[in-house]
Amino acid sequence: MSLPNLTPELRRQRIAARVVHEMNQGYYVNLGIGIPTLVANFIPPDMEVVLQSENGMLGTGPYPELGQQDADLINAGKETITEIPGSSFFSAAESFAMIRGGHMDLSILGAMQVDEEGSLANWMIPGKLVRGMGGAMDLVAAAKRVIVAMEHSTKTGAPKILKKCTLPLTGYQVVDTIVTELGVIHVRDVGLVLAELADGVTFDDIQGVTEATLLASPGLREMKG
Amino acid sequence: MSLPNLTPELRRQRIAARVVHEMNQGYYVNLGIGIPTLVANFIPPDMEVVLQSENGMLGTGPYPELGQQDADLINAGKETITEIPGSSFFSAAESFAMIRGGHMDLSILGAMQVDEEGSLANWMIPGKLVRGMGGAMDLVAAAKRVIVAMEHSTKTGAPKILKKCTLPLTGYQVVDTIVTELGVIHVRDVGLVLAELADGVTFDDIQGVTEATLLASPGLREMKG
Amino acid sequence: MNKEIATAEEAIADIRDGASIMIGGFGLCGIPENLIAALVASGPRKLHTISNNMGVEGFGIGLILEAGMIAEHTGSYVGENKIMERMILAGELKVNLVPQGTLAEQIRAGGAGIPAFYTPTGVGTMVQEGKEVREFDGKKYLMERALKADFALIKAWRGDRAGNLVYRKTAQSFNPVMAPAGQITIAEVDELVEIGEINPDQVMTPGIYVDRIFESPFSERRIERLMVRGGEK
Amino acid sequence: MNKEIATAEEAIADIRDGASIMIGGFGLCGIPENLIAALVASGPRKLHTISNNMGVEGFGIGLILEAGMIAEHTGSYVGENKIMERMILAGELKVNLVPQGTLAEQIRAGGAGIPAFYTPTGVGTMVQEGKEVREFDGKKYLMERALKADFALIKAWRGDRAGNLVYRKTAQSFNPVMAPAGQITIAEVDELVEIGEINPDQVMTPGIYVDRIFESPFSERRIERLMVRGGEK
Repeated sequence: MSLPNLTPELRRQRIAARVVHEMNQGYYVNLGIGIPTLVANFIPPDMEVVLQSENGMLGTGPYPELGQQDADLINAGKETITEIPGSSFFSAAESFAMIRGGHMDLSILGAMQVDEEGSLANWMIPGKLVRGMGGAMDLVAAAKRVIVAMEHSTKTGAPKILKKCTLPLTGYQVVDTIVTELGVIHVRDVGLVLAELADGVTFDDIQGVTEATLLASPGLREMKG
Repeated sequence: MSLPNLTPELRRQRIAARVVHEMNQGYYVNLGIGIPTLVANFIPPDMEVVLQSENGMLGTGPYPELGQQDADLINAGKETITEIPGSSFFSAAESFAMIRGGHMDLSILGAMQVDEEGSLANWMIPGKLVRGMGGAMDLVAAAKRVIVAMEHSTKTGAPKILKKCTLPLTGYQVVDTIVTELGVIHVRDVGLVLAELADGVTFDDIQGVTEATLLASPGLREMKG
Repeated sequence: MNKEIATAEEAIADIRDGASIMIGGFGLCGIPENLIAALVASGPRKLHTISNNMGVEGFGIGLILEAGMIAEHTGSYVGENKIMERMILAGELKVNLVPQGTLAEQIRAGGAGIPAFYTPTGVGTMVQEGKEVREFDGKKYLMERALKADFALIKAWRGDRAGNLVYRKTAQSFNPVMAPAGQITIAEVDELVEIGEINPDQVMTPGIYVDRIFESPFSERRIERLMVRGGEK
Repeated sequence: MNKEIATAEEAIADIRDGASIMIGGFGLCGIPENLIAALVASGPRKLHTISNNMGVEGFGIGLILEAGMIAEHTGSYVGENKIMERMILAGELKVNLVPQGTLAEQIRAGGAGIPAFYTPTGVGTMVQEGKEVREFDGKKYLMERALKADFALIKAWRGDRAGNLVYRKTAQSFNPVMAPAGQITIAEVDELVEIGEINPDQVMTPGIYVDRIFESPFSERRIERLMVRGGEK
């Protein structure tokens, strides 16, 4: 089950569009690399959300017009960006003081694996891939709320929401909510609670591609987007 | 013995003038309140020494001309001062990161008592006076070199250089050198070594007003000024 | 993002008895005069204040002390406030005297998510009492805990409605250190400007740390020791 | 106070085999390009480098790695450098991977005289291995040690001959953090100005932290990912 009618790009867009509903006016938010970066495109113009970039900026703006790029102005994904009115720049120490000090309302990250306890893994596959944790471990350790935004299954169709992560962890018991193209899942003391299901997806569909046991929320409803 | 031919003001001037010889071109120096503050007046114009003020400034300048004072520009003694070319301002956290990080070449403080082990006391007299330690404890804990600049005896003629401080300490075994109007004393493993004697003062004179035992340096000479 | 609040009175209205309050500045320099005045007028009691100094008799943070509103104080210097010294000696005020660098670092740690750190400052002194002493590379250090507060009252030179702040000269001191350590941080500024008027490279306190901001109607900016060339005035 | 040195070559001439070296910047942004080039030309070996990233193949700090000069590296991200990833997987490079915030705080602590501190980052992960875990107020933290280096190579936008530095936009990153942590700190700047030309309120790294400074003859300022409205170029 992976909504075969959706291209990978549309899947990613759908996830990003859904994540925006977790934001509120006045939030300070850190967006990780990958799908989380797409979230910025879906923030409604009347919602003031300040985006932090862990390399030392609050108030990141959109990509520049061609020719307006500035090598001294990049985001944590090393992409050229712009400043907006109210932006500020600061050092790496200050940036992570801000993150670790619990000042971010929301941290949105991608993941290779998430598990029933809210642990996630996204920085290495032993013997195969070493990406480094970058700022991810700090972001999940201290944000007021941590959302994982990721495709529900791997490219080969294997589940990414597991009973227990098998890869080296980025954070232990830190995730609050998981948003995929198939649904929205909250990590609770009782386990993983399915709160929303994408249009056309049944509980059995999503459980079928999820290794961890899902509990249907009494208020289970259709996924916002 | 307290050089009765000197007024207290001249005594203080003499101490300050002597301390300057402990400075070198390019030094970053913190001057405490009291006699240390006077030291700035004796720095020769061709010697570049940058003075730090613990409230958040490097490169403190002289007192302003009357009418040029700025309430936002004071030193650690709450006195109006000026900036000079090359000055910089920073927060209290940065100021003490600088001090505690061992970046100051020299810290010069006044003291109520100093002892044989190089401990000093300058912030309270139990039941009688509570000044607070302010930045003094940080300054003595981490400067590359700590000099106590003080009058040799109390106003009532009691010794201030003791076998063991009786007042609550500002720092334990932290002082390198003691400069008074009578002489210059280095704190060494063997004890207090008298390196210089003021003109007209004998070893017995200075030992007579010093509770701690002084050892005459083999190179004992007349005090510079 | 508009954090502007109309008056100092409104800004401090929810400070209640027993609150912990950090107050910025050094001596009388860089203190939030209007917030102090409003707090004294509002009159919450049993406060725990955290500030480097306690001002002087009749001005600055000293006004809060004189109004009998303080149950406990954490700071590094008593020096210029004779009333405070008298109260300490008489045992009428619970005071935690802390080295200034330790105080600054404790507050910085509080805002930065660091619960504790080690410092060489105070080893072998009264400050060591009750604290863990630990050796690193053969040298002794004390473990010190972070400090946070319910409110941080700070003063800046310029600020915008998003809470971005710029300080001026030595009026900086503890203000940027305390901004991140207050559960609610209130800034009074000499000049409140539009968002975008402050160069992003010159922001000293990013707006994320500031919850309420207003332009000071008035600052006396009293000078504690007017020294001029030729001596004290 | 004149800390000016004529060339990058002269500035790094005393970096010998086995030295520990911090290098500022983030990705290819804010890196000391001329110092890196001079270091590669000079060719000391068995270096311990400390930097957030390792640049990319053929540019930035990666050039030092490719020249076979690094014995050990401490950093937080491998991502864009495939050569480094291959060397790590093959066990050819000793790498200490550290969370970015921990790395920044360790370096800040190194310059600030803090030998160790506690952080919530990495609890329950591989990062915890071999470290003290301690509870404060019911929450677990790891103890992390400070980092210092023999040399810190940094890049600023403007600087004066006294070593005062100003950074520009996100080219700030690790540069001001590393300046105080180097036994010898060397700054390359786009523009070297006279003492007094930098507003004292706008100094980001006070000169006390800088030992040598020179004006970059050239900076390529390569962009790693040119994103523009409408997509990647």
